[in-house]
Amino acid sequence: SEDVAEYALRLGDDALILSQRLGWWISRAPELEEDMALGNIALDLLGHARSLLHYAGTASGRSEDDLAYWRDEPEFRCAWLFQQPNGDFAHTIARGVIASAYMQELYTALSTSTDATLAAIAAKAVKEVAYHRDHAVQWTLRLAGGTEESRARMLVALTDTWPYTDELFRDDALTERLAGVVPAPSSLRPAFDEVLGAVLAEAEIAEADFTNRKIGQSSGGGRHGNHSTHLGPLLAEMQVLARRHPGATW
Amino acid sequence: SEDVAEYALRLGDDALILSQRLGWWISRAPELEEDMALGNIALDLLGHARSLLHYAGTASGRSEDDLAYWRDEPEFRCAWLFQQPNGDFAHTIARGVIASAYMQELYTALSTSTDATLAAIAAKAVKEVAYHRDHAVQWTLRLAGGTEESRARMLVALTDTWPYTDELFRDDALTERLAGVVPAPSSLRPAFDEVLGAVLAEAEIAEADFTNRKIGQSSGGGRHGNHSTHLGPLLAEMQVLARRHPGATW
Amino acid sequence: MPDAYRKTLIRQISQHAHSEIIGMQPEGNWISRAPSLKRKAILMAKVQDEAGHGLYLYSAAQTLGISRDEMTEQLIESRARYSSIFNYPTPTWADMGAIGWLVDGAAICNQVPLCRASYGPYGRAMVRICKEESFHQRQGFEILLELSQGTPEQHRMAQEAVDRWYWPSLMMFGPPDDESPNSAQSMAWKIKRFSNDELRQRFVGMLVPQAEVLGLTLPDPNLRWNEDAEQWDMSEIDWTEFHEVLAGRGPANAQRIQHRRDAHEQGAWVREAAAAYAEKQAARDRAAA
Amino acid sequence: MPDAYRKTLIRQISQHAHSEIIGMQPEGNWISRAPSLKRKAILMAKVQDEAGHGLYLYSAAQTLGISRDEMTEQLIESRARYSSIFNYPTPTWADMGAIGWLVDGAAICNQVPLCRASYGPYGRAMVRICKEESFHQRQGFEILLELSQGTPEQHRMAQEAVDRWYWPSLMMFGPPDDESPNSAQSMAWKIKRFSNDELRQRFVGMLVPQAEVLGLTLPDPNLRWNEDAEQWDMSEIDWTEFHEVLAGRGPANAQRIQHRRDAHEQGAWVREAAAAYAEKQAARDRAAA
Repeated sequence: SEDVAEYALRLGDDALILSQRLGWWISRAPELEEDMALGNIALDLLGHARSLLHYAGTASGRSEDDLAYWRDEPEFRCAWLFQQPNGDFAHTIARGVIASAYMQELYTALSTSTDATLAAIAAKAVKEVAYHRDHAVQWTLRLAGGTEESRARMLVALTDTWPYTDELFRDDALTERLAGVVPAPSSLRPAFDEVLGAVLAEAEIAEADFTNRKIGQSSGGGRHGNHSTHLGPLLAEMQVLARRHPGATW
Repeated sequence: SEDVAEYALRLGDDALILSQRLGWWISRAPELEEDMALGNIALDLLGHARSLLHYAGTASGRSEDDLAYWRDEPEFRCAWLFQQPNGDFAHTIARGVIASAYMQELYTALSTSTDATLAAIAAKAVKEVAYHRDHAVQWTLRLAGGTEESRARMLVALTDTWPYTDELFRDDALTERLAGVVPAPSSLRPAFDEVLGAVLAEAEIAEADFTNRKIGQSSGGGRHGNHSTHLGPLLAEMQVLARRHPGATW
Repeated sequence: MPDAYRKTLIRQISQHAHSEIIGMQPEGNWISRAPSLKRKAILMAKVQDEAGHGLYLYSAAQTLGISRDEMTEQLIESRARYSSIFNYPTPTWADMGAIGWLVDGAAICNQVPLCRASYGPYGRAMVRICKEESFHQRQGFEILLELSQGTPEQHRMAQEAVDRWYWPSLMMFGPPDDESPNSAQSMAWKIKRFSNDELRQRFVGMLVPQAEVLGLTLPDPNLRWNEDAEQWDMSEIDWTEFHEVLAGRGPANAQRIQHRRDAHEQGAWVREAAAAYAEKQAARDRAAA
Repeated sequence: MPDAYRKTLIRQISQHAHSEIIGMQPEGNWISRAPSLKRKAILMAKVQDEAGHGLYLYSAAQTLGISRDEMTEQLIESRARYSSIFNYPTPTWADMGAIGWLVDGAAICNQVPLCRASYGPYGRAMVRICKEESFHQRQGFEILLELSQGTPEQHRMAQEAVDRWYWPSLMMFGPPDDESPNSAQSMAWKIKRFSNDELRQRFVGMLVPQAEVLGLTLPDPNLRWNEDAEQWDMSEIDWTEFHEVLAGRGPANAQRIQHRRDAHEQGAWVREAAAAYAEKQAARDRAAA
């Protein structure tokens, strides 16, 4: 249905944009092992994006590439979290731990969807996302428990990234119409909170360490095409070559 | 003539690309005074670029915007120096001191060109470039003579930037055909060396502090359309909006 | 100068300064992508002017006994306010027009009376700022006019930007008079000379004929001149979103502060170098004397 | 193991490792702009493989008594060499094809004999690497084929990339045999089993029929099979540029080292954090034991 397509687009865009961000690290990571690890995660996410975009485009006869390269910014459906810049390694990890803990709950729930295609994509993705989450959790612990500098950076990174959490768990008309087919985003929150709470507890980080009383959760808007200022330049770079050669195949 | 147009294109592209780089600093500079100073320099350079591109396009009936927005990467004629990323503030200053010392000699010589338009553009630009050079020189001295950290950063920045110096002073078929109309790039070198030498002496920087025996001067290639890997993404962002609306006016 | 008056002035001036500085971001975002070199130059100059306004205003506040560092700390630690309007993103180029026309327009209506503010240094800063702001507003109008008369896609872009910014710009005048205690106090001290609602009426009165020239619609179906009341009737403002943004839950609150903090912190070594160098030079001069 | 042999091995293996690591950059440059998601995935995997090759090779060198840190320092301080071919920029997408087809192709010709190198750990690393490289070469070939059969603009892009990379790839086999002292020594030690010129001939012999399938021209008008000499006649290689690049004056030498150094230095705090954390964990485990 059109609703399922729109839903797949949201998930596909989340994965695509995060993959695009992570790809930057390849050749720039703090150690070779991380060039490989972040590259692996980027590749997995790109794989998810391709499956989801392929599915999203089926109804309207658009290919994954039509969707990735030929939509303008307001037609993208990714949440703000995934658009956030890489920042330093701590920012990438903070974004990663929130993103992967969310995706883990999402794909777990979705793997029993009554929509067979979504269920199959989710069942495959959930195994990979488990590795992403483990990677981000391990680094969260290392940075929080490493040096004074790394702990300070990790807290700044969490402070900067945390405001984009709520948007992931907001129900809206679309997810309500799809009730029974896809999990309500809000229903994923308790498990997410539990997992993240355990990680933060182990890292000896209290919520007050990274929440700013004056800055709450961003209202975001990505699900409806209202994006952060970071998305535009990312798309300009991602789409430039494809758009210079309309109709070409590669 | 076509040769003069090509020459104006080189100079225009140098100014345009450096302006595009510097514009990034506005809202990100180390202090408000620098948001304004770097913004001023970016604006001046953009002014030079517009005059030069306007002139370059006259013969072929192309506007400054046709040239800025609708040429692909290999059609740009900027030297590699101007394409270098902003890096930290020290890199911006290192690039700035080399660029402005070069432009100062160039525009001084060009202001007596037999080509009245080039002479007029250069005569106006040279006054502004004198300010750019002064700005970069002052910061070179401050960073080199400031703290241990700032001196170390300034030396790294010079090391990274220096290899793009020679390209500015290379004669080629075009500048030889234009002998008598424009200065031979190589003829600008002695005065440049003298100025830069004096700055480095005052900053107590020896050539060995920032030259790497194993890494010589880059062969570059910008004057003939062979660019550094930094130019592509810069153009993608700069041109994205204009290209999405072919034929539109703004 | 009574202490409460001084504090209110500092609060108001530094808040205004912060707004100029944070206000550089939503427009700065489009410098690299401006669609023509002429527009790029105009936009660059505008954002640079905002840095200048921030500087004047910080200086005016400094005359009241607060340092720029202190004010900067307050800003990046979210202890100081700035105009909430800058917590909205600028997704399209047309926002450059809408910000100029609507946001700068509203700012001018708010600020022109301040040029006669009772505290001299503030008043003088405001005279200069207002001159430049009205120039900016005209540029915003021109951007929208060009778009509105351009391709259908450009026209749509312009209308959507106006739809996005109209209500937030009306909210810039603050809550209705009957809910605005600070404002009443400021009027009593003559820091402020017109009420929120008076200024809002004046602003709408200015927009209506300009929108007609632009060929764009103001997104309020109930907007009309009421001959009897001699004022503009309009739909009731929905303050829910405004309060969300004020409470830090706007789309870009976190980003604005992060951006400013990053610039400040990443520039720390540069400021330290400049200070150390100046110190050494001074020592050398003293030794030579 | 004789010290001279050990040193030569370390030099050769670490140089190869550095080449893999630096070689990530020219292709990494196009990950963000790959023109289809499929190509993006293939390219990402390829560049990631190169990181993996670098890791195996560093490990092989470590067995000879040099640390990875030491090798990294040598690289970023320009005290170690890497394959000069990576000092050329990659201005177009077609370079992704030409690098795969020509550069990886030449690398394979150079490396296949190394799989039987007399030093075991190096030989075993090479077996794995060669398998992946020939996969990469086929992918490069496919990119060029797609472009060559695509739009006229794509075809031109492919031809230009082949023109750019053909001669540098031939230079990858090193100077002619009569000018290559290191090479003779390596052959004597059986680290190397074929001469530079032998490998170059073999490579050209592989390219000629493939170029025909691609519908692209190798940029050497004098290239033809000489029945009598049983070898390929070709134009003389112009080594001037090669020597310039070797001497550090290639287009991107400075950029390659800067990029690697930046990644290394900006990652220092992360590596320190990981080490400190591991140390704390170990201490905790010891205390608990």
